[in-house]
Formats: sequence, structure tokens, C-alpha cells
Amino acid sequence: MPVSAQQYLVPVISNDEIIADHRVLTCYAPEVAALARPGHFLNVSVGDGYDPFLRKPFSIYTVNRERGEISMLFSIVGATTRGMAKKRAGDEIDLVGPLGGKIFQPDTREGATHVMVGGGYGVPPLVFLSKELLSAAASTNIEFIIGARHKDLLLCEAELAEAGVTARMTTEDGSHGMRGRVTDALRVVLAELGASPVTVYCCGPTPMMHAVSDLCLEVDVPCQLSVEVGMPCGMGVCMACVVDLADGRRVRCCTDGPVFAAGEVKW
Amino acid sequence: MPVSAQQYLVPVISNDEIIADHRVLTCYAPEVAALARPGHFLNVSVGDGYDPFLRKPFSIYTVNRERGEISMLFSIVGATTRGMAKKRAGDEIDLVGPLGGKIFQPDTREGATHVMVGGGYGVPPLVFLSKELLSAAASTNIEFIIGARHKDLLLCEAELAEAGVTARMTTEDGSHGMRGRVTDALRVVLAELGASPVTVYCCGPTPMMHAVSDLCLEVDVPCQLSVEVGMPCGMGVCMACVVDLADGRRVRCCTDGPVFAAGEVKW
Amino acid sequence: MVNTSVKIGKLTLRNPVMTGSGTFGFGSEMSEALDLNALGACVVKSTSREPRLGNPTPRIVETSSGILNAIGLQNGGIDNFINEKLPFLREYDVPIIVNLVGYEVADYVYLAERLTEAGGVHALEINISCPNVKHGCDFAVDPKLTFELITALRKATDLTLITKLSPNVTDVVSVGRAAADAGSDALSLINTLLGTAIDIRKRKFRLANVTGGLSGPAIKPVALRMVWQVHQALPNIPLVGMGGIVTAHDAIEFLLAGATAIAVGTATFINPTAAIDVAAGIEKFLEEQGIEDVNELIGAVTR
Amino acid sequence: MVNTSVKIGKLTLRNPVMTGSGTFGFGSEMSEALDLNALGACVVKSTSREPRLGNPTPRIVETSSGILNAIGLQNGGIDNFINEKLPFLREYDVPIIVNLVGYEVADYVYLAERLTEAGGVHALEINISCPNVKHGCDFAVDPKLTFELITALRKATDLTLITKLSPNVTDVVSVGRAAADAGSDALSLINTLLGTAIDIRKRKFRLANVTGGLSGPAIKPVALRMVWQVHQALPNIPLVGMGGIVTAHDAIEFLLAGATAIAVGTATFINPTAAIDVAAGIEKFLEEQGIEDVNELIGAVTR
Ligand SMILES: Cc1cc2nc3c(=O)[nH]c(=O)nc-3n(C[C@H](O)[C@H](O)[C@H](O)COP(=O)(O)OP(=O)(O)OC[C@H]3O[C@@H](n4cnc5c(N)ncnc54)[C@H](O)[C@@H]3O)c2cc1C
Ligand SMILES: Cc1cc2nc3c(=O)[nH]c(=O)nc-3n(C[C@H](O)[C@H](O)[C@H](O)COP(=O)(O)OP(=O)(O)OC[C@H]3O[C@@H](n4cnc5c(N)ncnc54)[C@H](O)[C@@H]3O)c2cc1C
Ligand SMILES: Cc1cc2nc3c(=O)[nH]c(=O)nc-3n(C[C@H](O)[C@H](O)[C@H](O)COP(=O)(O)O)c2cc1C
Ligand SMILES: Cc1cc2nc3c(=O)[nH]c(=O)nc-3n(C[C@H](O)[C@H](O)[C@H](O)COP(=O)(O)O)c2cc1C
Ligand code: FES
Ligand code: FES
Repeated sequence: MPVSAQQYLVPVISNDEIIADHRVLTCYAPEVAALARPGHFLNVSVGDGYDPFLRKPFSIYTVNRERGEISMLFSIVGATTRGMAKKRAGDEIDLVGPLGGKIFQPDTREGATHVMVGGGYGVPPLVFLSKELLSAAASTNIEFIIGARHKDLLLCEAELAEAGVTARMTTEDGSHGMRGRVTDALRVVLAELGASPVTVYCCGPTPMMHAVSDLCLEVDVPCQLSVEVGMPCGMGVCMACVVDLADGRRVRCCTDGPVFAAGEVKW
Repeated sequence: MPVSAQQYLVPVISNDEIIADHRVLTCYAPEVAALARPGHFLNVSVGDGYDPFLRKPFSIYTVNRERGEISMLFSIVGATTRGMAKKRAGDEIDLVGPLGGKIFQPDTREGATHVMVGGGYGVPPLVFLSKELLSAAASTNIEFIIGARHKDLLLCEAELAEAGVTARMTTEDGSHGMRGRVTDALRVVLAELGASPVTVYCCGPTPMMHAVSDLCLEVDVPCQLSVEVGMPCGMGVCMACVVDLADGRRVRCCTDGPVFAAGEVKW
Repeated sequence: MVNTSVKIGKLTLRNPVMTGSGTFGFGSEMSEALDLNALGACVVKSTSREPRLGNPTPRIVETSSGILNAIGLQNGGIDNFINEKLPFLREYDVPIIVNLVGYEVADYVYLAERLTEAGGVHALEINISCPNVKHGCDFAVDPKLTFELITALRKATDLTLITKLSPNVTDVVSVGRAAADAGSDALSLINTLLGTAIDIRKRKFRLANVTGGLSGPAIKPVALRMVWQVHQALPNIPLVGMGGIVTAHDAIEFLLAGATAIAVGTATFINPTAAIDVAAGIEKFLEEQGIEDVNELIGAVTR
Repeated sequence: MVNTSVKIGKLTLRNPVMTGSGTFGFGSEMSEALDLNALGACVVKSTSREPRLGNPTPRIVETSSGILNAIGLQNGGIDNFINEKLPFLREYDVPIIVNLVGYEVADYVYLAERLTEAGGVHALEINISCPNVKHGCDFAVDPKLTFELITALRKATDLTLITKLSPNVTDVVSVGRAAADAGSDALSLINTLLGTAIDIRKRKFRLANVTGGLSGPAIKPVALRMVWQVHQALPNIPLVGMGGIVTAHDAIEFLLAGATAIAVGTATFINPTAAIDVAAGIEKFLEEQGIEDVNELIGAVTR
């Protein structure tokens, strides 16, 4: 599908550390805010030169359409995220977006429960999705599972609480919430929900998504996965971000995804 | 001559606009301050990546050895100077220096008058030289001529006044000081000084230095010129900065200069 | 009003700016991000006889001021192109240039015949130089093979033929001359420089394909030199210059070196509207400099 | 303690890091900025029979992640080197490698004989590939000429011979093989890629010499690919890899690709201590990774 994304040079409004090496950068980008939907991402450049050369993709975290603001939650790992970390209010940041072809498609079945399963910087797009669902209908049923190795790496618990969602936390060392992995919590949640209509939405590290996908296929629950692969262009033209599907097709993650159904992806 | 220059990553203390597109950047670099002499320069990098790729040379403007501070006065023309302009107090700047082989050699003759002739960012090293001469002997005779196209481009008048030097200003359009070029003022000064010992020190745009050099040769007054050519390494190893001398030698500006005698250079 | 239009073979372009094959998909992907009709020409991804799945991932890695790619010519094949992609492109008022790739002469001839018949294609760019597939470079390193290929294609089609040269050769001029002698209407250069990158902790190549093609600003000096060399040697054949063009400034360097048109490739990844921004920038430069016709710039560099 | 020492021909280097010829002067210039004895070897600027004034200025221009240089081999000639530069270098405990350049075989042989007699020189690097002088590339593009040159040099000296290859060729392996067959103890690669840049307002080349050699991080992917190709084809000849090495990370990529030693060239311009920083960084990497001997890295990349 063609990309309507444009390039925007926009002012940074705030840039705050939330946990160690993780920050939320908010900027004023009304055109992006107007179009952004959960699962969309932005291709970010921090400099005005060629180093780093490529843009890097970041999920959209929060959107305030009235104020024309959007935010990204990022973890500092390389040149772009180091550059993002240095941005101060008033500095400019260079975005292309919103990008993404097939994004999260909310389950519209009567009484459906939306189960979010996130890890690391996979949590923010699910927070966005939850808020959108709640703003469409406050009575929406949402279950939210957040996993991390250790409690200091857990993201967005307070942000979700504010939105009225009590997230279940899992840590591998048991330092907060349930000891174990997100799949352990997911089994519990799915068991609790029994035969009622459920859709799982998942975003996080690839091994986690693989495990969640396997579990959902096993128990026959629909599951949408936001797949992460390197995205040099984000616009469907470079053919670098391809994902092999179970049906033998090799498709672009950026414009044919990034959200795929469990079972669709060949791991 | 071998370069003792080292690379330093130092904090910026202040960075102030002095006239349009010209700023003075002061940083804390005690090792450099200890070694810096008038005519020395620094090779500056503003980023932590490869864009811009090469360092760029900047004369040392002020030195405060007690406080370990040095400053550069720069005009914003390209990527490095744009990057320098953005530095705020507390940011870091990356310097190699002090660089320069043959620098200004003060005339030590009894009663000598030191005539400084500067234009644009050629003025700062001469201000440094004047202050050094004055701090060695307060009674030093200094004449200072600053030229520009228009009064808004004149530099360092107040700074010199503070040091007790009344600079003669020339502007091409007569908007401040004498109408004309620095050579017009220099003729006046040299005439005034008659047969007493005089040395001219000159730094500025190449056509200006050429004219000053010709005049000094004509009236047989010793003249030291700080020549400006592109300097990729600044350390005598790349052989890009060569200057042809009248004696047929082709020497490096960075380590065999940058200061040459009028008559030495083949224009 | 300045004139920005240039001629490449039988084609008249409204401005000298094309897209780089493989960096602009099939045009449709970018049709919302920019107005395709504002391009000088739209060059689409290499198309082969049969569909190709291309190489395994990772296929692109970032390097200093550039990227290495080893896509491996993934494309849907000629039937898919003619049936699914071409109808969309025909709706636009912009010359469509299809980049062809094959294993042997017969493949290229077949593709050229199909595309000539299909209608709505204005020129063919002959990719003899893709470094990312086995034997992808056989033609491009050998003037004799190039001559044979282009001779066969010249018989097969009346469409404007643009032969795309590889930079991975000792003497780019000899290959260009062979293509010109065989009847190529124009030459395009450069394709990517063969390179690699290694992950030092994993001790593995960073591309699944081991090597890939280097593009982007890193290669601009090499591309510009080759365009100038070929233009000096073959001043009568129009050149499409490419390799690291991001800005109008870059593009004008290529025009001065002797390119009649230029292509914007990798730059589209960092600026979706790079191609039309370059076109607008060239026009602005002409106006600023009081140059009435862009053709005055072509080959106008002096020592 | 990890072992960082490697062997190139008859030379044992305390670490794999050399300086790039033409980027480190004659060593003396840098002797205050860093400890020459901390280098694996010190490679000096190309030396010719007679003094050379080199090309007119501008001689270096900046490009994206690199520079173009057209110094044109300015140097004081062999007498000046032996009398003025070598005595200083002899005081150090570091292998001295002199890079030679000539117009014809006899020039090289003369230089090799003089330097062998002079004493205090440990190896000769044979520059057959400088793109910035007329005919500077004749040897490097032709395996036959290379074979003849190295054969003559092999007769003339027992010093370790390192033949420096040009990247501006279709088949770098064939030239490397010719040098190896003729008795070169090692190969160094790559020299610079031929390129150019244009000032669009003046419509002039930005280098007085029109073209120049591209170096720096921009060319690293190409250099690394060539080192790997030559190592695959000629696993028994030690390689000195260079081209865009700025950090220890870069250097380790070259070791993994098959280089026994590496040279730091242009990087010295931006970081005076680049060469010894790279050496220290390699040692640190070995320690971190629990690798006891740097030789374990050489050619250890896998697909
Ligand atoms: C659709 C999508 C959405 C995303 N959303 C988010 C988000 O919301 N928040 C977020 O923080 N991230 C997100 N990411 C991930 C993010 O795009 C990457 O982490 C990005 O690479 C960071 O850019 P960088 O320049 O900071 O780091 P990079 O320099 O790109 O480094 C990224 C990783 O690669 C490694 N690396 C770097 N250079 C090399 C080398 N030479 N050799 C080997 N390894 C190397 C680094 O160590 C690091 O682990 C998303 C990715 C996708 C595809
Ligand atoms: C010994 C010495 C001392 C110096 N001292 C000072 C000083 O004290 N203060 C000061 O301000 N400057 C000084 N300079 C000059 C300064 O080093 C240069 O102006 C430097 O190039 C600025 O770097 P930049 O990256 O900002 O600009 P650059 O990008 O290097 O641009 C410099 C000039 O080149 C032009 N240019 C840039 N790119 C191109 C291109 N692609 N094609 C054609 N032209 C181009 C620009 O328009 C500009 O006029 C000194 C120079 C020397 C040699
Ligand atoms: C991701 C990618 C894919 C490419 N695919 C093709 C291709 O299919 N056919 C082709 O002839 N050239 C292909 N190229 C080469 C470009 O068309 C162009 O020649 C080269 O990238 C240099 O230009 P640039 O630096 O502006 O990108 C590709 C380049 C890139 C970066
Ligand atoms: C300014 C400059 C001068 C050079 N002079 C020589 C030379 O005299 N002889 C030579 O063999 N190589 C010369 N080279 C090439 C380097 O030794 C090296 O092969 C090349 O620059 C690639 O390495 P780098 O990217 O680390 O610089 C020169 C390179 C530069 C940048
Ligand atoms: S990132 Fe380029 S096609 Fe998906
Ligand atoms: S700047 Fe490199 S030798 Fe002078």
C-alpha cells in the first residue's frame, strides 16, 4: 500500500528519563498526531548530517490530538537513540511517518477481551492501543501483561494505572509481580477468560513474540504480532525488511505489516 | 618539527555572539592554555560521528592561564562552525592543539613598535599577541589596524580598548573609522613611525595579506604573515597545506608556518 | 522560466531527475508521498523473467555515509509487473523506465519484447551489473559480452535502451563504449560498489549474502569520477549519473561532470521526497545563477 | 597477558597496527604526539629516486565520511630520506617500513638496493598503485607488470617485501597472486579509490589535479571485501588491511576478514593517536573476549 507519510522537522516538547536508559520524547507534530493509529511507527533522524546515515523506526507511544503532540518511548542503544536522548525542549527532531501498512485491528466481537502482551519497547504501542480502545468505549475489557527480566526494566505500569488498566507484571527473577515469563501470565489470563471472545495483541522481543504466538496457536486464540526487523526505508521500497510467511510468500514488514497474525509468520 | 599536540575533550564555559554570525567560544582546557602562544591554532571537531569528517583550524583568541581557559572567535560558515555555534555551557568540544610550527616572533629590538593589521577572524590572534606583549612590558608600543567592508563586521574594538589599545578602524564604505582599506591606514601609521624600529604582524583574508606584504616589502619594514590555507591534519603529515616559497621550496603551512615573513611567500 | 528538460535517447524528460532502480519500488509505493508526475522519469525495480525471492535477511546494513544492500533482485517477475504494476503507472504522465535483469541474453531479449509489446513503457534500463546475485556481473566486466547483449536487445526493441554500468571494473569506459557501439541509446552509472561488513562479536558477515552493494554519499566521489571519465571518452552518448546523490548540489556536480540526467537512489530512504526536492533544487539553482537552460550545465566543468 | 604479536614475512610486529603510508609523515612529525615504539610498525611516506614537489593545491578535499587526496607523492627523494629521516627513525625500537614509488622497474630496484644497504629499514612496501600521478597505476592494473616488478625487487633485496594493491581494478586477486608468485612476502590493500568532486559555482574540480584518491570510513566496506577476497584466494600470504580504519572495531573486522596486520591512515588526521588507540583497543577486545592470541582472529569470519 502506498505511503502517505511525510517528513516533518518538529520541535521537542519534553524528554524525560522514565527508567534507566529509557526515555519518553514528546514533540509537537499535529499532522502525525491526526493520522497516528496504534501500531504505526515513525522513522527518526537526529542529525542534519549523514552520521548516522539511516533513519530508525520507533513506535508511537502517546498521541494528544487536541494539542497536536505525540511521543515515543525509546531505549538508548546506539547513535540515533543517543542523539534522541540529548534532545532538549525546543530542539528539533526529524520524523517520517506515520508508517505501517497493516497495524493492530481491534477485535470487534461483542464482549471481546483484548489481551495485551508486551516486553521492553514493545509495551508503548500496546499502551496506545489500550487507550484508543478505552476512549472508543470506556467499558472495554482489557488485560495487560508486561514482562521483563527484572523489576527495574518494567515499563508503563503507572501510565496504564492512570488510564484505569491494572497491568499484570511478570519478572524472570520474581522481583516484581509474578515470577516467570509473560507466557506464564498469559496462560493464567486465558484460562480465566475461558471460552469468551479473546484477542491477544503482542509486541516485544522476537523470542517472546514467538512464544506468545505458539501459545495462542496451541489454545486457538487469535493473536496479532507486531514484528520487529530492521527497516531501512519504512516505505516499502527497499525490500530489506522482508518476513517469510507460512504460505511461502516473502513480504515486507514495513508496509505489508508490521502486524501479522500468529500462524501467518514462518519463524 | 614534531607536534606535541594532544586531543582534548573539554567543557564549554560560554559561547556568545559578538557580532552577527560571529561568536566567541570559551572552554576549560588548562593543558592547552599552558602551552598556547600567539599564532597557535586548534583543530576542532564538533561531533562524535564522521560528519563533518575533518577537523577545522581555529586561532586561539584569549588565554587565561590561571583559570585554565582559552577561547576562539569564529564566524559561522559551514558544518563545524554551525556545530560550534550550537554548543552551550557544559557541552563538550573536541580539540587538538596547540598546533603551529613557526608562530609570531615578537620584535625584540629596543623601542620597537608592533603594528598589528587584521581583518575578519584574522584579528583574534593579533589581539592575543598584543595582550602577550603588553603583559611582558606594559610600556610596549602597539598600533592596531582593523579592517572590514562595513562597520557591522569590525571585530574586537572594545576588547582591545579594555587592554589599553586604541585600534584604528578602516571600513571600505567609511561607515566607521577611516574610509578605505587597512593598507591605507598602514601607510599612515608607518609614515608616523618614520625610521624607528617597526614590525608588522598581519592576519586576515589572503588578498589583504598580499597587499600588506607588498606594502611592507616596498617600504622595507619587516612583516610577519599568518597564512591561511586548508589544513586537513594540522600536524605536518598529510602534505595538503603546502605553500610555495620564493626560494622554490614547497613547505607545509601547518608546521613550517603558519607564520611566514613577507618576501618569503610566493603569492 | 528556465528550461529543465533534457533528452535521453528518444525520451524527453521534464527535468533531469530519475529514481534509482530498486530504491523506489514500482512507483505505486511512493505515489502518496510525492507526485510521480514531478519526476523526470520513474525507474522501477529490476524485473526478471520468473519471480525471484531474493536473498535471505539481513539484506541491508548501514555503513559510514552509506549502506550495503544484498536484496538479490526480489521481484514478482515479468507477468506480475505487466499485469499488476504497469496499469497503475500508465495512469501517470511520466516516462516509465523498466530495469531488466536476466541470466543470459535470451532472458533479456524476452523481457524487452514483452515490455515493448505491453505498451506504456518508455525505456529499458539494462542491469548488467548487479553484484548481489551469482553471475550477476558477467556482462558488466566484459566489453565483449556487453556488446553481444546490447546488440541482441537493439534488434529486439525500439524502446530507448540505457545500459547500466558497474563500477567494479578497471576500465569503465571500455564497457560503456561496447554498449554504445552496440546501439545503447544511453548509459547509466554507477551501480553499487561491492563491499562487506563484519559483526566482530559474532565473527559473522553482517549480510546473509556475505557481500553487498555499497551506495549512498560514501560512493559519490567514485561515481562522479566515472561519469566524467565516460563523458570525456564518449561525449556523444547521454549519461544518467547516480551514486550518492542526496541534494540538488550533488546532482549538479553530476551534470557538470557530463551526466544528462541523474538518478536519486538511497537518498529516498532518508528523505521520501528526495527526488522531487532535487528536481526543485536544480531549478532554483538555475534561476539563482541566471542559467536559462539546464543543458548548459552538462559537461561544463573545467579544470 | 594476551599475545598481540603477528608476523609479516621476516618481521615480527609487537601488535598488528601499522601506520598508513602518506598519513604519518616520516614518523618524526608524530613522535611527540605518540610513542612510536607502541606501534606494530611505522610505514613512512612514499619515497622516490629524485625529490618530487607533488601536485598543485588544493590537494585534499573533504567528502562524506572520507577525503580525496591528490598530494602527488611530494617527498625529498631517497638521499634526503636516508640522510635526514632514517637516522631519527633508527633510534626507535619499531620496525621501519619504507614505501617506494618509481616510474619504472629500475627506479624501484635502485631504491630497494639503497635502502637495503642503508641499514635500519625492516621492510619495503611497494607502491604500484598511487592514482595521483601519471602512469602511477600501470603496474597495479596489470598482473604481468606486477610480476616483473616484484621479481626484479625480489632479486635486489632480502628485506621483507609488501606489495600494495590498488582497488581500482576488476580483479584484485589476480594482481595479488602475481605479486605473491613473484616472491612478495606480503600484500597490503587497499590504496585509495579514484574519485573526484566539483565546485558547482565555480564549475571547477575541487582538486587541482582533477581526480584524487578516496580514503577514510567511506571506503571501508570495499577494502574489507577485497581483503576477504584475497585471503580466500591466497590464504598463505599475510595481508596488511587498510581503508577506513578509525577504531579497534574497524581493525578487528579486517583481522577477521583475513588481514594479519592493519594500517591506520586518514584516521590519524582526526585523532593524532589513532594508531596506538587502535592497538590498545585490539588488546582490550582480546582480553574482554578471553582470546589469548590475536592470531586466532585472523580470517576467522564465518558466513
Ligand atoms: C517497527 C519498529 C518499532 C520500533 N519501536 C521502537 C520503540 O518504540 N522504542 C525503541 O527504543 N526502539 C524501537 N525499535 C527499535 C529501534 O528502531 C532500534 O533499536 C534502532 O536500531 C535504534 O537505533 P540506534 O541508532 O540508536 O541504534 P543502532 O546503532 O541501530 O543499534 C541497534 C542495535 O544494533 C547493535 N549494533 C549497532 N552497530 C552495530 C554493528 N556495527 N555491528 C553489530 N551490531 C551493531 C547495537 O548494539 C544495538 O543493539 C523499533 C523497531 C521497529 C522495527
Ligand atoms: C590557521 C588557521 C586559523 C584559522 N582561524 C580561524 C578563526 O580563528 N576563526 C574562524 O572563524 N575561522 C578560522 N579559520 C578558518 C576556518 O578554519 C574555516 O573557515 C573552516 O573551514 C570552517 O569550517 P566549517 O566546517 O564551519 O566550514 P566548511 O564547511 O569547511 O566551509 C568553509 C568554506 O568552504 C565553503 N564550502 C563548504 N563546502 C563546500 C563545497 N562542497 N564546495 C565548495 N565550497 C564549500 C563554505 O561555503 C565556506 O565558505 C582558520 C583557518 C586556518 C587555516
Ligand atoms: C536497496 C537497493 C536496491 C537496489 N536494487 C537495484 C536493482 O534492482 N537494479 C539495479 O539496477 N540497481 C539497483 N540498485 C542500485 C541503485 O539503482 C543505484 O545504482 C545505486 O544505489 C547508486 O545510487 P545511490 O547511491 O543514489 O543509491 C539498488 C540499490 C539499493 C540501495
Ligand atoms: C593524504 C594521503 C596521502 C597518501 N600518500 C600515500 C603514499 O604516499 N603512498 C602510498 O602508498 N599510499 C598513500 N596513501 C594511501 C594510504 O596509505 C592508504 O592506503 C589509504 O589512505 C587507505 O587507508 P585509510 O582509509 O586508512 O586512509 C595516502 C593517503 C592519504 C589520505
Ligand atoms: S523497510 Fe524498506 S521495504 Fe520495508
Ligand atoms: S595540514 Fe597536514 S601537513 Fe599541514
